[in-house]
Amino acid sequence: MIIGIPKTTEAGEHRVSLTPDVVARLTKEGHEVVVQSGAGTAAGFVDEAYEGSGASIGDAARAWSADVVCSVSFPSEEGASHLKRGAVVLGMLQPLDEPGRFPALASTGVTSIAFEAVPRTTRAQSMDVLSSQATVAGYQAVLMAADRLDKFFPMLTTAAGTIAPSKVLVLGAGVAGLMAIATARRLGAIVSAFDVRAEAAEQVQSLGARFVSVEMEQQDSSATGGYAKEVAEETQAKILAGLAKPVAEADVVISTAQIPGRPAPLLITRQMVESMRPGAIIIDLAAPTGGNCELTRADESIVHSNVTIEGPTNLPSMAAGDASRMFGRNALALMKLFLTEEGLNIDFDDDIIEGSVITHGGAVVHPRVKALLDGGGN
Amino acid sequence: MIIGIPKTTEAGEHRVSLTPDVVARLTKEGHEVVVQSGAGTAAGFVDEAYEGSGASIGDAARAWSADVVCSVSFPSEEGASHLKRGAVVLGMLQPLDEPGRFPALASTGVTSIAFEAVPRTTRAQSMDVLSSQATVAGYQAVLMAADRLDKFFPMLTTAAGTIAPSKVLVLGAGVAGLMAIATARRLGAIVSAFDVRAEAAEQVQSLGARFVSVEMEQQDSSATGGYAKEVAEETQAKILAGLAKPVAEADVVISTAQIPGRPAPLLITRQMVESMRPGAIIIDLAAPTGGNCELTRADESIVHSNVTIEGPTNLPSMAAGDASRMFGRNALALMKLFLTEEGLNIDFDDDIIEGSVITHGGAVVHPRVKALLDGGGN
Amino acid sequence: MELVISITVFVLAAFVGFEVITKVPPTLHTPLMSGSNAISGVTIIGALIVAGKADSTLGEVLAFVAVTMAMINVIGGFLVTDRMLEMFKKKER
Amino acid sequence: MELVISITVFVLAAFVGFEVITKVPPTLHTPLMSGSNAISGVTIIGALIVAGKADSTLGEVLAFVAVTMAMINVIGGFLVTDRMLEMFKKKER
Amino acid sequence: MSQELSALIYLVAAALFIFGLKRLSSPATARSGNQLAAAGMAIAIIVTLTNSGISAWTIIAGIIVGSGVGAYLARTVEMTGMPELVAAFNGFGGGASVMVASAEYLQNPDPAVQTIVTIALSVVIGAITFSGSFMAWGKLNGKLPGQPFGYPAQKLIDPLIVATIVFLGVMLVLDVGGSFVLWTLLVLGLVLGVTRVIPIGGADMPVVISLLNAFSGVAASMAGFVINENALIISGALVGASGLILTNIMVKAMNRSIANVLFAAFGGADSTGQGGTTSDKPVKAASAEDVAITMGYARSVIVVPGYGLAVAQAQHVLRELADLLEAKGVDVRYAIHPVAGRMPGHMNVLLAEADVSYDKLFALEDINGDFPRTDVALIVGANDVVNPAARDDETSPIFGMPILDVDFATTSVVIKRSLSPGFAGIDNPLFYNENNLMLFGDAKAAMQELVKAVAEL
Amino acid sequence: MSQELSALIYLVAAALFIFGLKRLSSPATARSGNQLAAAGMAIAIIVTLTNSGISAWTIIAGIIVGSGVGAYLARTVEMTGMPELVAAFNGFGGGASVMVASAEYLQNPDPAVQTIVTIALSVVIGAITFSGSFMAWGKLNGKLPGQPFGYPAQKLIDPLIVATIVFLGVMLVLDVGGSFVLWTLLVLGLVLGVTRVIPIGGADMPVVISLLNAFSGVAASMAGFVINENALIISGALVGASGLILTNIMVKAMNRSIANVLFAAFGGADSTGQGGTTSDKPVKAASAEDVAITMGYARSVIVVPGYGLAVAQAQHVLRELADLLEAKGVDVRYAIHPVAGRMPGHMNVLLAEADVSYDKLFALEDINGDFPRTDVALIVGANDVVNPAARDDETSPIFGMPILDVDFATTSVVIKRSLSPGFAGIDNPLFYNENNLMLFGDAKAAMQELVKAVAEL
Ligand SMILES: NC(=O)c1ccc[n+]([C@@H]2O[C@H](COP(=O)([O-])OP(=O)(O)OC[C@H]3O[C@@H](n4cnc5c(N)ncnc54)[C@H](OP(=O)(O)O)[C@@H]3O)[C@@H](O)[C@H]2O)c1
Ligand SMILES: NC(=O)c1ccc[n+]([C@@H]2O[C@H](COP(=O)([O-])OP(=O)(O)OC[C@H]3O[C@@H](n4cnc5c(N)ncnc54)[C@H](OP(=O)(O)O)[C@@H]3O)[C@@H](O)[C@H]2O)c1
Ligand SMILES: NC(=O)c1ccc[n+]([C@@H]2O[C@H](COP(=O)([O-])OP(=O)(O)OC[C@H]3O[C@@H](n4cnc5c(N)ncnc54)[C@H](O)[C@@H]3O)[C@@H](O)[C@H]2O)c1
Ligand SMILES: NC(=O)c1ccc[n+]([C@@H]2O[C@H](COP(=O)([O-])OP(=O)(O)OC[C@H]3O[C@@H](n4cnc5c(N)ncnc54)[C@H](O)[C@@H]3O)[C@@H](O)[C@H]2O)c1
Repeated sequence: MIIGIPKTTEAGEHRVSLTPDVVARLTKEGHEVVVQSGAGTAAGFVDEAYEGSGASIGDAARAWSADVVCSVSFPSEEGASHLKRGAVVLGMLQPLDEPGRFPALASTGVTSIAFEAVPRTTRAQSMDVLSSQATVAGYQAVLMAADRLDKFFPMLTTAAGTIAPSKVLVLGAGVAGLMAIATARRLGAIVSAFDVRAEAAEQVQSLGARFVSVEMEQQDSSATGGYAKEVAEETQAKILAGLAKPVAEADVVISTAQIPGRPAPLLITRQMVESMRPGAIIIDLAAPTGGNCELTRADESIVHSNVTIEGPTNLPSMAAGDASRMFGRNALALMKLFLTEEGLNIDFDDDIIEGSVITHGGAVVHPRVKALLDGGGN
Repeated sequence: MIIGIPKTTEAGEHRVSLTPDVVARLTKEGHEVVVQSGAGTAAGFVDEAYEGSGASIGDAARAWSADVVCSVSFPSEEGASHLKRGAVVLGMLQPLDEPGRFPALASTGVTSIAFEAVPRTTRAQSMDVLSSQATVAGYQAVLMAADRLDKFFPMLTTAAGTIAPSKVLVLGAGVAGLMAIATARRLGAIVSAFDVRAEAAEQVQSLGARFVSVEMEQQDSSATGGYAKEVAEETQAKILAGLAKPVAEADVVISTAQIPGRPAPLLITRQMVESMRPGAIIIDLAAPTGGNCELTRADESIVHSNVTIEGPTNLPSMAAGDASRMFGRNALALMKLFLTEEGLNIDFDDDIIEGSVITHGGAVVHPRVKALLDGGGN
Repeated sequence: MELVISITVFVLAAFVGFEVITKVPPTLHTPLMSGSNAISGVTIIGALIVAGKADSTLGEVLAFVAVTMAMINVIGGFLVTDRMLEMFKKKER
Repeated sequence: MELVISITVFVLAAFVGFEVITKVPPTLHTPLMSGSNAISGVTIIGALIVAGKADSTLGEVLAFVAVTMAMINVIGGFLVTDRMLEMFKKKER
Repeated sequence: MSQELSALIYLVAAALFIFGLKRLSSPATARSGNQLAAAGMAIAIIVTLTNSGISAWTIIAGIIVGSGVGAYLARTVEMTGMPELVAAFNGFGGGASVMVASAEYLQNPDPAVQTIVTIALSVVIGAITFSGSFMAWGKLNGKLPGQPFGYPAQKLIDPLIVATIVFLGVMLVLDVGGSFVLWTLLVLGLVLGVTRVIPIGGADMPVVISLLNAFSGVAASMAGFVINENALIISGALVGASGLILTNIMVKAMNRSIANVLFAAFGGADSTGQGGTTSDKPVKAASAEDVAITMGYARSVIVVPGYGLAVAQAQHVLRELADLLEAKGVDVRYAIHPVAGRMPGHMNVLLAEADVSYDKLFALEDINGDFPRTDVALIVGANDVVNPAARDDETSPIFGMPILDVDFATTSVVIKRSLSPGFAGIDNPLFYNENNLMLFGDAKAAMQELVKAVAEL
Repeated sequence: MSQELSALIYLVAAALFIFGLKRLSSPATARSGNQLAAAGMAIAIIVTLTNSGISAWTIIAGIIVGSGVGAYLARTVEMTGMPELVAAFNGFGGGASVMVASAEYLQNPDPAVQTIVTIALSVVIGAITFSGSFMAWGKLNGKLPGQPFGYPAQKLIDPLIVATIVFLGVMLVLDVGGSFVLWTLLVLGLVLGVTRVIPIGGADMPVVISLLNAFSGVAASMAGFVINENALIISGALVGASGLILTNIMVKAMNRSIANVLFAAFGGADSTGQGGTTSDKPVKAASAEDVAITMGYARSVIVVPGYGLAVAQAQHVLRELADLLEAKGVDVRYAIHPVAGRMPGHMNVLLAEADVSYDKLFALEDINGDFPRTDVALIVGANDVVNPAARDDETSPIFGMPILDVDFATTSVVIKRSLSPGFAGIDNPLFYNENNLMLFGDAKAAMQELVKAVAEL
């Protein structure tokens, strides 16, 4: 089989879908890998490295017209035009956020697989791109905050006085949130965190941080694959009331709360921002889905009453090297499900394939995306 | 006495010389403090905060014409024009790097005190601005590197493979270097460090890092107040040879090696940069005195053979809040030496005063600066 | 007086017994029990003495049974303890 | 035989002595020494017995001295030990 | 040989017993302790033979038969059969005391009061030891039912027997009733041994044997009183006292009391161990001391940390434990499963906090092959990541997830609070493995105990 | 009272001695142990008086005088004079043994060989104890020179005396020479006590007293042999054996051997303690056990970390120690000096690594006032930052630097490897304070020992 690695054209995207170490495994198994020239350079993987792993370097057309195209994000218009009927395209295709792009993709006759739709089962953990990229995002968010903050994270007792440690508040203790907690703790900050899911408290404490408890109904997420649900209005009010004090006291807030396919919950109001000290920072990782802060604007840095609100939408790209390495490993694990010696074997009996294929045989097959397209909502 | 806090006009300088907590102590002791409007805003201290500490807000002229003017850096031209004869000006005046500015200052008849010239004795530790600001710089340098690096600092074993920890090399284990070591270790990097002073090895190891030993003559710095001396040519060659491998293997190099009043020693050649992996980063804190890397340019970010070389000259300003807090404490300790109830008491019998006063009574009095002005060199 | 002296000896020996076993790890419980069981086979001495002066057939039979039983206890006890303890040899490094 | 029994008793008592003092923290060295010194004043019993049967003047003098010395040892020993140990009372919380 | 000399030599033998017992209580010296005691016994026997002469056929025959049987049994028994054999040996010891006292009585049917009392004590205690030990033997080898049980009349019978024994004892002291009383005492002792031991469960037999062992020591001591032989008095008292202490230690290690062991069948107290079991299959619950010995004498230990380590915040204690083991020459490594914990890299963060060197951390693929060559796998608060079902059971919901093959190690030890499942919510067959020990408890508390226990090895 | 009964009561007294000694070896029970032993003694004395009657004036007078003197001395002595008083008491005990044996001999001037041997042993050992103890008393209270010294003939005299004693002993056994031999032995014993003790340095006197205490026990035991009284034999043997063990423990705690203590004056071995002293002033070097007790029984401890903690990388062990102390109910806080270590915030970094909570860290200005109310200040590898010269000595180069006032705590304990100075290169008067203990050693190793010792409290 021929596997193509196209170069991402999106602005600010430095990642590459497969790294040379993964390519080496594929070529060893007899597959042919075509890398679009320069595809990995921004992530620190030069063309020579790919050649060293047995890949050939080609142009965009060659990479996009492979049997299996492994992309970071949704195929560009140019890329899509090269796609071969019957080929497989995989990547972070944002099926729930941007379902409208899929009918066109379906018409090219490719089987498209979205990493976001991979079910979060135990077996699928090694293919869980959302987790791996959220890991990077949580880490990067803390570094961004620490770098930009006007004070130290750790406590320091020096001849020039004692510097108090910074207070970091993490909202949403999913993968990114937990990683943010761990990183901020490493740097010596006093960390507390909040989440709506019942099991989050123990997990937060398992990282040595304090859980902010808000008197409300905790969610049991075991039925929803670990994801949170939108909360009732009454609960929302309780949350906002409960967070008012912790937010006001925080030097840094890192918010990561998200609900798949829905706008991010509002956790920080304008008023709460204004209650913060001059120089405080909010890093809103939920910016892509609207942000947890009322003032967040995606990919912008807002200063409101001396508080900075960052809305980065692609933090993993800031650590493109390791982010790509993890992405590549995930992609390899997923490709193994359908890449055989003889050819492609898309087996819809496999719950991972069934859950993650969006278009197949010329049609949109994913029920939830179909429902969205039919205007049925979630 | 009236103490003035002027606003710094230099580009990229966010610090303020005295913070509200220090001002409160001065006003409590009966001094009058005049703050130039907006002087602390960039560091997170708004005018209202100063007023809350008993200071009055005024314009530049009022601040500069105080009895004691506490400035962050050398007086601007405008500032100098307001200076009162017989007043005291203190700040980071760079007496050895820029001696040429002092004759003009002397002619205004002020007593100027340079923090850089405060002798590094035990008693003077609380006035040691170099140390406090180097502490901030070392911390900030690591955050800058971690934020910009394309990979994680810590090791992570995840479902998407095991991420190797980053290797950080610190050159020069003075105050900034030690802080950089500590911060990088906190983030989970594998840290090694090098210095020419004999006692540095133990200090590096006391932070849990590895000391890079180069076969050479170690310096005993006890005679030079803790500072290093320039090394002989032969030793220099040995150092470069010894550092070749550690530099080539590093993901991040943070260089801090400096020699007071002399250009920074060369520790990283162009060739060494080229031996590094694509994506590696060098943060050269010695940029103000020429840099430890051959390619460093002050306040610029250079990319050479996929390696980024940063030459920040004012990292403390990036954590302006805490940097100012520490600066202010240092300044307060120093001012206490000559601020009395009755007035100013510049006592040249005090070794700290003797060492740090550059101009007094209309003349340049500091012997080393005088020597430099007379063209006598160091 | 003889009895009092015997009691004195008994009490002192009991003190020694109490003091000697202070903190045994559970894994040694069985071997220690087995070993001290073998020591309690010291009745063999009594059996031998009694056997030496037995004068009736009944006495002889009793003596024979006593010697046999005590000897089983002694020999078997020490040997089986040794076998148990063989397993404790520190694994070679 | 009497001697042998005495030796037996001596040996057993010595074993008890060895076993009883296993690990004393240094701070207790002095009080422990002082306390066991008081116990060694048990010679008082011997002194009293001898005094009871003394029949010559010399014997009486010796007995008197023996009782006095032993009594100093006993009374003084226990009291001074007690005073030392008073200092060990755990400070109240 | 003069009486004095032989008495002195007996004293030496007794001293050897003391030294032997001392050494028996530490793993490093236990074997030599047993040998010392055996040497003491040999000396005592030789002295006795020298004095009384190998005159009687009874002596020669008894020695030959006894040694032969004893040696044969000891040599041929299976490892698993050892406890029951010890019970049997103990029974023989008790029997011998009965015989010695009886024989002495036969030779001197009208002794002084104090002698008859000691004879009676020797006979009764010896008889209880004899029958009780053989009951224990039967329970352990399955010839008698192993479960604890009570029978209706039991509450009455034992007290009745004891009362009768006391009454007969008083008769002896008052010098009423002749040999009949003694023989009745013998029979009552035998009966009491049976009725007292038979209701106790098989799992508690080790404690019973230990207690009967103390009895047999006392019986030997009484025999010593009878024939006025200090060697017997000393050794018997030694065994009696140390046996009592040992029983107490054993009972404490089970978190019980002696009374609870002896009379548990009445109250129906549960004797199957701690832990809220979710399954009926048996698990081996170990004590911290057991685990400490297992690890302390191992060459290599692989630690598998899991989410429970994080919950307990036990990373610092873990590191302490590893340091201790390494100081003892044990090779300690950490196996990090890719999804251990609740976030990617959770274990790395945790172990970095405890400053565990990166060289000691191994990813799954790098260490999995080493488990078969590893003495102990210590699983701390992990569950799913060591669940063999993921490897072996195609029907398991987690089938296909790579796991750490801890079950291939010589011994696996799991520290967790209960048998309840982990994140995936499924049962873990590892816990029921033959070579797996469960150390129940909060990871931090349990490892603090481990640290203590290892330090004391 | 029948002989049997009184013998049994003596046995009870002996048992009380045993329990007393046991309890004396742990701080928590020591006082009650002493009281138990005293009760045992009271019982023994009463029994004796009941039996022999308070017939003779000697008994009444002796008891009154002895009790009065003993009680007076014990009540009035200064704390610091206690060791010498113990020495004197011990001497009296030895003297009493001499008297008892002598009196017995006078009453029965031609005893059996074995009796004369025990009499001789009692006399010689008692005499050595007597004179030796009073030498020790003199050394301790300064009436005799305290330094260790040797005199030229010493190497000859002691062996000569010992040889003579042995020779005279053989004469006694062979039954040649009469009372003259015994009195000569008495004198020789007295002389040997003097010549043997006088060259030993005052610092080693506690060990000497302990050894002489063991001697006095043996002397009492021999007196028991002489008058054939088991109570004396048992108690004497008890004291003899435990005294010997105690001596050994003391000597080991000083890292010496008994021989080294007894004969150090010959070799000129240094007996002033470990550590490369840079000054001739005396410091108090403590053992880990001492420090453990001091801290374990404290209410509050303030830890002052310094550069040495970082060099030794002992932060994790420090945290362990603090955890242990807190578990014992001790309040533990950390005082962070602004310039401790070698970089700003060095101690924060270190303690954060060991995960010490920020709430427990206090800056100089916040905690300095608390030292006078603190039981123990534990200074780990710090030096300059606790140098009182910076506060008190205007001529000091570091005068004016704020320091942590650890010298105001009830006790300060400094852990470092030697008395060598810190960064500033100047001597630290703290080390020579009356209430300061030095625990010499690498901070990590020393604290590991501390952890062990505290755990065992
Ligand atoms: N790493 C990730 O990124 C990630 C993310 C999400 C989910 N997961 C899932 O999480 C699981 C991780 O496996 P794991 O083996 O680390 O954890 P696990 O299977 O969840 O088991 C953890 C065990 O720790 C025990 N425990 C909890 N608190 C304890 C305490 N204080 N002291 C002692 N034991 C305690 C619990 O048993 P007791 O209650 O009996 O004590 C529990 O069985 C996997 O199923 C993985 O798929 C991982
Ligand atoms: N914090 C800063 O920013 C900074 C910067 C530069 C200089 N300084 C200066 O450094 C000093 C700091 O004071 P300090 O009290 O922390 O340190 P210090 O005065 O330098 O004393 C440290 C002590 O630690 C002991 N030590 C070294 N290694 C040890 C080990 N492995 N185990 C046990 N003890 C060990 C040394 O004594 P032994 O050799 O006897 O063991 C030494 O006396 C001050 O004088 C300060 O002015 C501070
Ligand atoms: N099967 C697996 O092994 C597996 C793999 C990866 C993640 N997961 C689990 O899935 C869960 C979700 O992870 P994610 O990071 O992808 O989630 P996410 O990115 O969808 O959301 C981030 C977090 O925001 C929280 N959140 C949502 N609404 C909130 C509100 N109103 N207030 C506060 N917090 C709110 C969520 O609970 C979640 O923890 C995690 O708990 C993780 O453990 C499981
Ligand atoms: N008296 C005090 O208490 C006090 C206060 C502050 C600092 N100090 C000491 O002063 C020393 C200097 O501190 P600094 O940070 O101001 O120094 P600095 O900024 O002048 O130099 C930074 C480091 O670079 C090193 N260096 C110089 N030439 C080098 C070369 N060729 N190769 C490698 N390294 C080289 C120096 O040794 C120094 O450690 C430190 O060791 C510090 O401990 C003492």
